Amino acid sequence: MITLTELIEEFQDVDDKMERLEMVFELSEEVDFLETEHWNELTRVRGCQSEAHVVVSIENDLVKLKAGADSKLVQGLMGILTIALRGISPSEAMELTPDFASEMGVLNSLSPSRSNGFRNMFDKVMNEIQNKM
Amino acid sequence: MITLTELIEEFQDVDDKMERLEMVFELSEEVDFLETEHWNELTRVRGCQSEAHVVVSIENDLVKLKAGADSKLVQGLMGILTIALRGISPSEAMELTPDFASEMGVLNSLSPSRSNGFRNMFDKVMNEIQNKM
Amino acid sequence: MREQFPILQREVNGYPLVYFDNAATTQKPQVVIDAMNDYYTNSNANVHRAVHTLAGEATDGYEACRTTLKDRFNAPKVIITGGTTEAINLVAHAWGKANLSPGDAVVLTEMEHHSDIVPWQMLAKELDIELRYVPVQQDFTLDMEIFEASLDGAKLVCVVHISNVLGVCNPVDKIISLAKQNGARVLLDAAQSVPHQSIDFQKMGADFMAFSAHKMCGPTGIGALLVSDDAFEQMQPFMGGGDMIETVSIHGSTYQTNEHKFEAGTPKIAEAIGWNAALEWMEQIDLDSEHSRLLELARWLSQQLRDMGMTVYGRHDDDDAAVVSFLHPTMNSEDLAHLLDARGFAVRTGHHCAQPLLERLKITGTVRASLYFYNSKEEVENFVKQLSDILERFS
Amino acid sequence: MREQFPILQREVNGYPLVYFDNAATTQKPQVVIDAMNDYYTNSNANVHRAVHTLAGEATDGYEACRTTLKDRFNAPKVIITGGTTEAINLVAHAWGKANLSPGDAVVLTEMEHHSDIVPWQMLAKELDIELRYVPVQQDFTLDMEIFEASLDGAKLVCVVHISNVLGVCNPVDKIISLAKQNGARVLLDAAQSVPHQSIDFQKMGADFMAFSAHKMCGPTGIGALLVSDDAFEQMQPFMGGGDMIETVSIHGSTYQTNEHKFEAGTPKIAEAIGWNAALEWMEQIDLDSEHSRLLELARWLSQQLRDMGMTVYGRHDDDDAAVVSFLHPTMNSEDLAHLLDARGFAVRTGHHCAQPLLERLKITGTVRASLYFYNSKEEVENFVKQLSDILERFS
Ligand SMILES: Cc1ncc(COP(=O)(O)O)c(C=O)c1O
Ligand SMILES: Cc1ncc(COP(=O)(O)O)c(C=O)c1O
Repeated sequence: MITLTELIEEFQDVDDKMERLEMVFELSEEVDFLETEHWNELTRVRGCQSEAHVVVSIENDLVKLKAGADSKLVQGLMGILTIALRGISPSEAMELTPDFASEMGVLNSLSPSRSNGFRNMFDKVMNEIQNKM
Repeated sequence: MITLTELIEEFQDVDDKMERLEMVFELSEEVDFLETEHWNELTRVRGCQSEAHVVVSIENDLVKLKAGADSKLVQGLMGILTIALRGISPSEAMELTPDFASEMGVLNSLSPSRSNGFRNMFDKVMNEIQNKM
Repeated sequence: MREQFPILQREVNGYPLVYFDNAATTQKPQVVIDAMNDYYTNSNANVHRAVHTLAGEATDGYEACRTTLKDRFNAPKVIITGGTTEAINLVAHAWGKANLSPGDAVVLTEMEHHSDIVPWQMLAKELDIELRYVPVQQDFTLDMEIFEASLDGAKLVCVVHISNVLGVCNPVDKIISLAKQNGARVLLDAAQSVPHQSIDFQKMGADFMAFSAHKMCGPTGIGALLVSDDAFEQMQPFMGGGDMIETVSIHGSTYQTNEHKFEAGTPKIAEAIGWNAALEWMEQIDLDSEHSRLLELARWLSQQLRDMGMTVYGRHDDDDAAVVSFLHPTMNSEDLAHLLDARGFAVRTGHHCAQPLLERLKITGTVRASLYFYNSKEEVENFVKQLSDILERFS
Repeated sequence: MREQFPILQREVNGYPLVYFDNAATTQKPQVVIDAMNDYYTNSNANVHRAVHTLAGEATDGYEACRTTLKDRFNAPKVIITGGTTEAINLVAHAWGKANLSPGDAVVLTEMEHHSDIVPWQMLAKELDIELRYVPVQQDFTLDMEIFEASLDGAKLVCVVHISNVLGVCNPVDKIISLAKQNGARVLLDAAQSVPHQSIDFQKMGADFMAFSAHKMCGPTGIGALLVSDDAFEQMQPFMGGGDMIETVSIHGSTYQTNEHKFEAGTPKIAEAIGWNAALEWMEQIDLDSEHSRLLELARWLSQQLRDMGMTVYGRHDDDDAAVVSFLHPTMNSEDLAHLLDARGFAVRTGHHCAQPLLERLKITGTVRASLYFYNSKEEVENFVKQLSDILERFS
């Protein structure tokens, strides 16, 4: 399975914005999809232009993310976060910063409101991990 | 006595703004001064930054202007108007336009608010002449 | 014409910028940028009540904008505001509070921009007045029967001239004459019409007309409210401060009687000078022929979009504006806009500040392409081509 | 420094411009003009809620101004307004209406600018609240005893930080702590202090602080209101429209919870970008040493004026600003200003939007020379020289 570091490199190799967006689109497949019937006020990520929902759980000291959005790009960002959190413990997760998204050139290639959405998603996920530790 | 045409030429010969202002200052002497005890709401020229008052009368079919201001420059403008109206009949007066002031470069050398003041003064005088005809 | 707009030289994500977000704001010709530059470089000063040369030049420049607006729109009174939104709020506060009483009705339409809804909702709460919304029909037009019926007891009708979502031009002559027959005043939100049409304000007969400079080649931060003489007489001061007063003492104040009464504080000087340059620049545009050209493009674009399976929200009748709102059956609008941006196209998505209209249309947003003078046939054709590429690749 | 201000190259009536009207508005360094130019030339778009690249750049640029203001003034909330006047009116409407009841008192001072008087007079009429004016004493300072006494039952204290007529800096730390002890909120009119001092808003402890960009090297048409967190919580929306809402339906609307709640409509985008450039430019200025330098010049100028027989209104204490208001015993102020203008000097005359203060001083106006960063010792010396020439020639 691809690691975050590899993913960052892959993105950095791509110049064309549409190709980068295509890669984000594809990463939406990485998400453990949160079915829309589970979307509610508690799962909602605020500050996104479109609907975006996440649920965080901790199983066997591993972070598990379920997420879904009506935008494929947002869901792709969730996919990146899924990869970033894959196979790591809550305490390791707490060391993550949202910088990897800008290192990947993903935030640059998305609008500020979308980046804020990503930031809010990241913060919400981190908060929930902390609450559950 | 100096005529309006001569006055216009005199002003046009002068480049330095301060000299032109000095000439306006001196023309304040031409005014038949309206004593301050006669200043009231009816005599007031609106739109001037400082107090400016005029009274118009018609004697022997000649326009007579009495005026006063607490600014010497404004009173100088009144002096110019006095010269413009000197020895002419009400109906001749009605043919005057305020253009002579810009021809003299007086309005250019004064602020727009002051020019409006001149315009208001001119209009007030013309109105009163008309009312008295 | 295009070469007069320096931003059109720009590339976005490696592609030439194609700016189709004109209903949100338009680009500025070089003369407008230069006029503001020149002001700050040569004449910057505070206006009114000053003697020195710069202040005189600044005052002349500021007031010239008002004069140009008066001439262009044949308007008795022109109050300079921060934009359409502030202009409408000014009507609500300065006219509404002084002239509306509990139980009075204000007629709005479902087609209004939020800026022509929220001020009235706030006023309705404060004054206990009734708001009546004229519905939008299936064919994207106002229900004129309900409009007529809603006039009974109405004191004010607030209506958008051209919808920023649909491009639909409302029958304002009819609306105004019906309103007048019923003794109601009319506020026209002309934010989207003024950039495209010449309007004779007095002939049209509205009492208030609001619009923004930034949607008609002018700078941000400025707009205007045109007011009829008798409506102006009914307006009470809104914001207090410098420039709007005649005298101030600790026992009370008296106000200016002209438009300055509603322009408290240091005004938008550079903005007025920039806007004046924009208005003068627009004089050379043949608005009628530009209207036809852009409308043709909008019709062609709409047809292409429909052929691609999109739903288009609008009808593009002869008076309508070249605004094309559409939705793809499955693809998320913002995803689509991001992909278009990757090819240099600027379009807008979302609710366009017109949620009641979208609610009526049973949607939450659209993708909107809106055209202006500098947009070309080639750009529109290229848009269609890129869009179908994107759809092939991503949907 | 002077070469960074292009307007200083200009001649007025054949003489080099000497700009001494800085309390009215300041000149702009080239970087500020360039920033706005660059925005209109490369990034112009409407902000918020948009996906395309230009809109992203415009949003970043606009919000960067807010961030810079927050950092510079250590302010929890920064609402972008059209200027000081609009900021104060915003407090009156958004906070005042929601938090003041009939019989409540608002404390003002006789030193206030009309912008900090008229909004309260209008509110007092509407809400039936009491206004208490703290008098100005012979020595040009506030009567602090009366101030203390007036706090009983006061809900709000509105005070000018530095007088635009006198240059006097009020003891705001003391004013704020006394007000707080009495449970009153404090609004500081900082239009004249912010251009000259660094201020830590939270440390100082005021609830509201208003100022304008154009008086601190920034563009016209923009200013800010700084607000403490808990005062912010008490504010209700003022103007309604786009950008300030969360949702709108015909049944009612919900509002944003951050500063956008008070920024209805398309904001002042180019202006914010220009202001941000001005704020960044000011970072390199050593405000303390500039303050001392200008104050020295003001003291010297005042002494010269007195020696010429003028009356100077001001005291130029250590914290005061370099504002020199004066009157000639016989010569009309506007005449004097016209004559000075003939030699290139821009000074202001009139009531400086502070009629209650002038009434207390028993005058109707002054001639005012106010200095800023780019003014030099030579300019001030030359001013004195020309002034005495004028007096010899004309009085
Ligand atoms: C002390 C003071 N308060 C308020 C204002 C009003 O500022 P603005 O006209 O920029 O709204 C000014 C400037 O004119 C001022 O000097
Ligand atoms: C129809 C309509 N009304 C009002 C507005 C508000 O204009 P502004 O944001 O310039 O105040 C807009 C633009 O956003 C509009 O399209």
